[in-house]
Amino acid sequence: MRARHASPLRRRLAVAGVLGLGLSTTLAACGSSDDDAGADGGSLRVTTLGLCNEVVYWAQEKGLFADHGVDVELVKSTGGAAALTALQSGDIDLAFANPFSTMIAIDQGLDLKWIATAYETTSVEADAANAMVVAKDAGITGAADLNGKTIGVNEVGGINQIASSQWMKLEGGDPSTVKFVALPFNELASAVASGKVAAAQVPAQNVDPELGLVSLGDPYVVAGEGSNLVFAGYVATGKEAKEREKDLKAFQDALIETNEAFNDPANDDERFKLASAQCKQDAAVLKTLPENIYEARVDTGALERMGEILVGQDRLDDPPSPEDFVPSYVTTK
Amino acid sequence: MNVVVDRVSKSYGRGAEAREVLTETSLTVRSQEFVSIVGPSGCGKSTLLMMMAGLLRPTSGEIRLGDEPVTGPPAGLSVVFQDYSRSLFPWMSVRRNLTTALTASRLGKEEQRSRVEHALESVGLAGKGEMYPWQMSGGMQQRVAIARALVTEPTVMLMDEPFAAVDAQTRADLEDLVLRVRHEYDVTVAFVTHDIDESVYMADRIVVLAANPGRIAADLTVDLPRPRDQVETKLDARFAKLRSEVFRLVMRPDTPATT
Amino acid sequence: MQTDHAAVRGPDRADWGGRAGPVALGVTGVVSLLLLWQLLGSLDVVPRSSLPGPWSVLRALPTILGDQDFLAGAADSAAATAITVVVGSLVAVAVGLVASSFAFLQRPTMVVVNTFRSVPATALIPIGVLIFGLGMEMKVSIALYAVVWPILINTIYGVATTEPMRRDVARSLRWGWWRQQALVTLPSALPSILTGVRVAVGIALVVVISTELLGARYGVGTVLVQYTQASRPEVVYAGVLLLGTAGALLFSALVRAERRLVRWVHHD
Amino acid sequence: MTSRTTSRITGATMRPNRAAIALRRTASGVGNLWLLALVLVLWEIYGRVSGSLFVPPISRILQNFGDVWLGGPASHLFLSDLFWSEVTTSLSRFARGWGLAVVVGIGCGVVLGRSRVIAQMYGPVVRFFAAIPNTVLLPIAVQIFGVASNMNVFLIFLGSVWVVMINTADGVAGVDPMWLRSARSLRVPRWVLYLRVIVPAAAPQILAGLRVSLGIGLILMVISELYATTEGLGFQIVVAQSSFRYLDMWSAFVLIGLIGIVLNLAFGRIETRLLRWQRRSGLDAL
Repeated sequence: MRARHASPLRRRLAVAGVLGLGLSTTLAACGSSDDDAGADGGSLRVTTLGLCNEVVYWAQEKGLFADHGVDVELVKSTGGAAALTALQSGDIDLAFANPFSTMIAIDQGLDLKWIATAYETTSVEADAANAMVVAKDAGITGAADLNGKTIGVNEVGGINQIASSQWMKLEGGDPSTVKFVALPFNELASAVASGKVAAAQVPAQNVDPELGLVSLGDPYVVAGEGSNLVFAGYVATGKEAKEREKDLKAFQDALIETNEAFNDPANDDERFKLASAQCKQDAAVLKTLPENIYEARVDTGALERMGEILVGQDRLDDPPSPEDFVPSYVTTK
Repeated sequence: MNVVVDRVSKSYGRGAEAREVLTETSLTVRSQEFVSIVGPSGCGKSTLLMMMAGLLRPTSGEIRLGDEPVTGPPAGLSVVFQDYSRSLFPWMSVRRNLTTALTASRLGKEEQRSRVEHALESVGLAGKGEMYPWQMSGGMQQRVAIARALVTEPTVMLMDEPFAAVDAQTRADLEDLVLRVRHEYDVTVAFVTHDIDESVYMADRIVVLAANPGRIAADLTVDLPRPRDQVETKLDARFAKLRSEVFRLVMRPDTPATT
Repeated sequence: MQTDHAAVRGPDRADWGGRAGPVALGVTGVVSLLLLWQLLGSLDVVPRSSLPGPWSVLRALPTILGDQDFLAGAADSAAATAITVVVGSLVAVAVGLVASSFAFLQRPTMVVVNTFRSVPATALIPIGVLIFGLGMEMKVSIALYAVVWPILINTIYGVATTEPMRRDVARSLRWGWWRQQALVTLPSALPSILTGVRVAVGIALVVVISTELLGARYGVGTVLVQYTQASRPEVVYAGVLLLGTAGALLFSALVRAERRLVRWVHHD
Repeated sequence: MTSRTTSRITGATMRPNRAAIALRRTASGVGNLWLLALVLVLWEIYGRVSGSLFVPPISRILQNFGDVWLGGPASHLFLSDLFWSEVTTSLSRFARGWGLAVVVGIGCGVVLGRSRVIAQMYGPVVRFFAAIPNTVLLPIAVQIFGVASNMNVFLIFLGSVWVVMINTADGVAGVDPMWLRSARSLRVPRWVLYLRVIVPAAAPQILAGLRVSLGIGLILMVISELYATTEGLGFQIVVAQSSFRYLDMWSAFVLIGLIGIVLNLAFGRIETRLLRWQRRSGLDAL
């Protein structure tokens, strides 16, 4: 155990020692080469989900982060919860996550700050990017018909389950009678089609009439009650948010600039080509997919409303106030 | 029932690498007879016995039990192997070991039970049926092996160096035990051993094999009186003479007889 | 008789799978399985979207083999597995030797081992991510947790079955602890330890890939998750096919290496 | 080593007072716990000193464990309703999946171990499947079995069957040929040969495989409940994770650990009983 690294490593060694009977000695061998970039300067390590439409790829590719004076390193992660968890280890600096999970984590005692938004959901059904799908011939026409049934979502307790519950509640169903079951995104539609689950919350492009599926509507449109909701964004620990104000601000500014480019149809071809390389999907297919709203500025009002939703579902006692978890230097709407 | 070994050869391997262990050997073990088979190591005596048991196929020639050619383990014939720790089934109780030998015989439960009890009694293990082999000494285990061979009431019993792994005292006890049960069960015995005293003491006839390749070197009749006795028999002058004759045949088969 | 035994006994252990043997038979086995797979698809037991047919999967092999991310990921996963096995073996064997050579440590160690090994390593992934983040460290530490126990148990087992007479010989030669470990205990326990290591290689591979499926930053699993998200199951299964084949080859290689290393055991 | 001699004596000659034996066993059992206690104390100290939210001291975990999993009425053995609903669900899935794996694994393993041709045909295939992480088969399982217990049972089965099969095949191929020869000379019927000779003779290795597969089965019991299910221990862990309740998560680990210990102990008892014919020195405790 000869490693004389910065404190996080030593902390890890101690934990490992407790966990696994001298496992600790080993960590000196496989020790960390990449994690001590730490607090002051260095590159900003940001997680991505490898989704097709993540704006950070464009910003990175076009050098927008560099233009704003921040060095960004993109790190893949397989889920938002994993990313929030990884923040705690100091292995990454910014987690790509959703506001519901972030607020619940804050409620459990994690010190997290919302640095930038990535997407918002629409309030107009015509632009819906999400859908609650059911089988056409199942005789389900509204939320009330789903009482007592099983609904598929991509993650238990995740943003989609919370939005779906809210949708049911507002549409006259009773979400407490529903069982939510987690299935990988790409399995959800076929699970509905084959009757494994009664309904599922899926991206709108998965509403495939050939499979005999119909949409009951976008839960986010309903849950937003006439306004946009924040769908995903970038989260840092409180400590980082304080110590790296300049970098984080620059990160958000770069995203804001990226979104201007994204919202310009002239860039579509280039942007889909880039996305296709990122997410291993066909560019032609990508063009046809409905998209969420690109927005990097933080809508504190929406965050407040989302906190209320969580309280209404008994997931929180007190919603965190946006003043507390959105740092003052962050650009808001 | 006679066991007839008719011009049997056995070789291992094929083609250029073939090695002949036994060549053109003929031998008849007559009904009720006790035949010892001795010879130097590598003379194929165990191979011969395994072929008589139907566990090995001769390369050429034929083995018959009565009039029936032996192609697999025949009914009415049982084998006592050298290494009891590897031939008894240690996961079965003594009783289970014996009843397993009876599964092929389709006897009623009651008949099986009395056969097992009888066999155990004959080898001096009455009441030990619930023990496991690993709880017993080597001598006791070999008794179990003998009981297992007897329980099927065979007409022929083949024994392959059965006492090689036990101490001298136990060995003497077991030798007398075999001589006794042989009469009790009216069984024909072929007995492979590398112990010359033992071969003489036990047998009515001794077949001496020579090695490279294995073949019959001599066939001697033992004219010692029965019942035999560990002390008396071995003091007999005829015992000493036979013993040295066999010794000479085994150790120096090419020198002529001294007398 | 003696020679006969050797002929029957010699090659047995693990022989049923260890030898490449007549390749034709192996191919027949694989082909019969492919036919079953095709049949499963044609009978519509499983929809194509979840289990594509064998042909489309085989056709997807070039795609995945040509994917730089996959190759880099494979290197990363292999490195994590290798580090895990090497480090895990060293630690577990050392701990095992110490724990089993002092009577007062033997049973208490087994209590600890049995307590901790009951907690499935993959369930600890979130804890691993909390402490170590998403990188190599996390993968290796989780896999180490899974791998240490079997090697440790096999080491202790191997030491416990050391022929006591050999130890008496060492004692009568007045050898010190180190020499006794190196010349008597370790060689006696080696067959058992190697079995443990072989088991560990398999576990390490599976756990490393599981960490990638459930969180880690790079690796084969991460790439498979991406293809899953892109709804390209045939590519995913092509990847799985490669993984399984690699695992099977690794297993065979280990069996062979093991047999070579402990050849002396059969002559005991 | 001592246990060998005692069992030998008890079996053969005398039967000492059972209560005395039980007492001595308990005493030595407690005596063997000190290292575990030491590890837990170190954990406690670490948890307190670091004040980490993610690695709480063991005392707080145990307290939470009591709150979540215990506290039921005496008629429920003081276990909470949550315990009875979740643990029985998970364990019944485990029992079905693992039980099936044992039967199929031993059956196929015996065939592989006895037939060289079949072994050469399917040996590579078996090793292929043994090397695949089962989590990737989850989508297929969901498509076949739906969002129901059978899906979990299937995954547990698929995860644990290969080890059983490989070990059985190894064990059967390595059965001492003297036993087989002995059985042949007794002219035992085929079923006796397999059920009473080959399988028991290979039992040490089969049981070793079962022990490993028990661990794998437990892992899959948890992993298979991370997705596509609405109840069970794994599901509870997912819920705790997604709502960042680390204490709940840790106490679920404690529960899984305890289940593992109990199952391993029970298995150990059965194993010693089945293998008492095999004289191994000093291994009873392992």
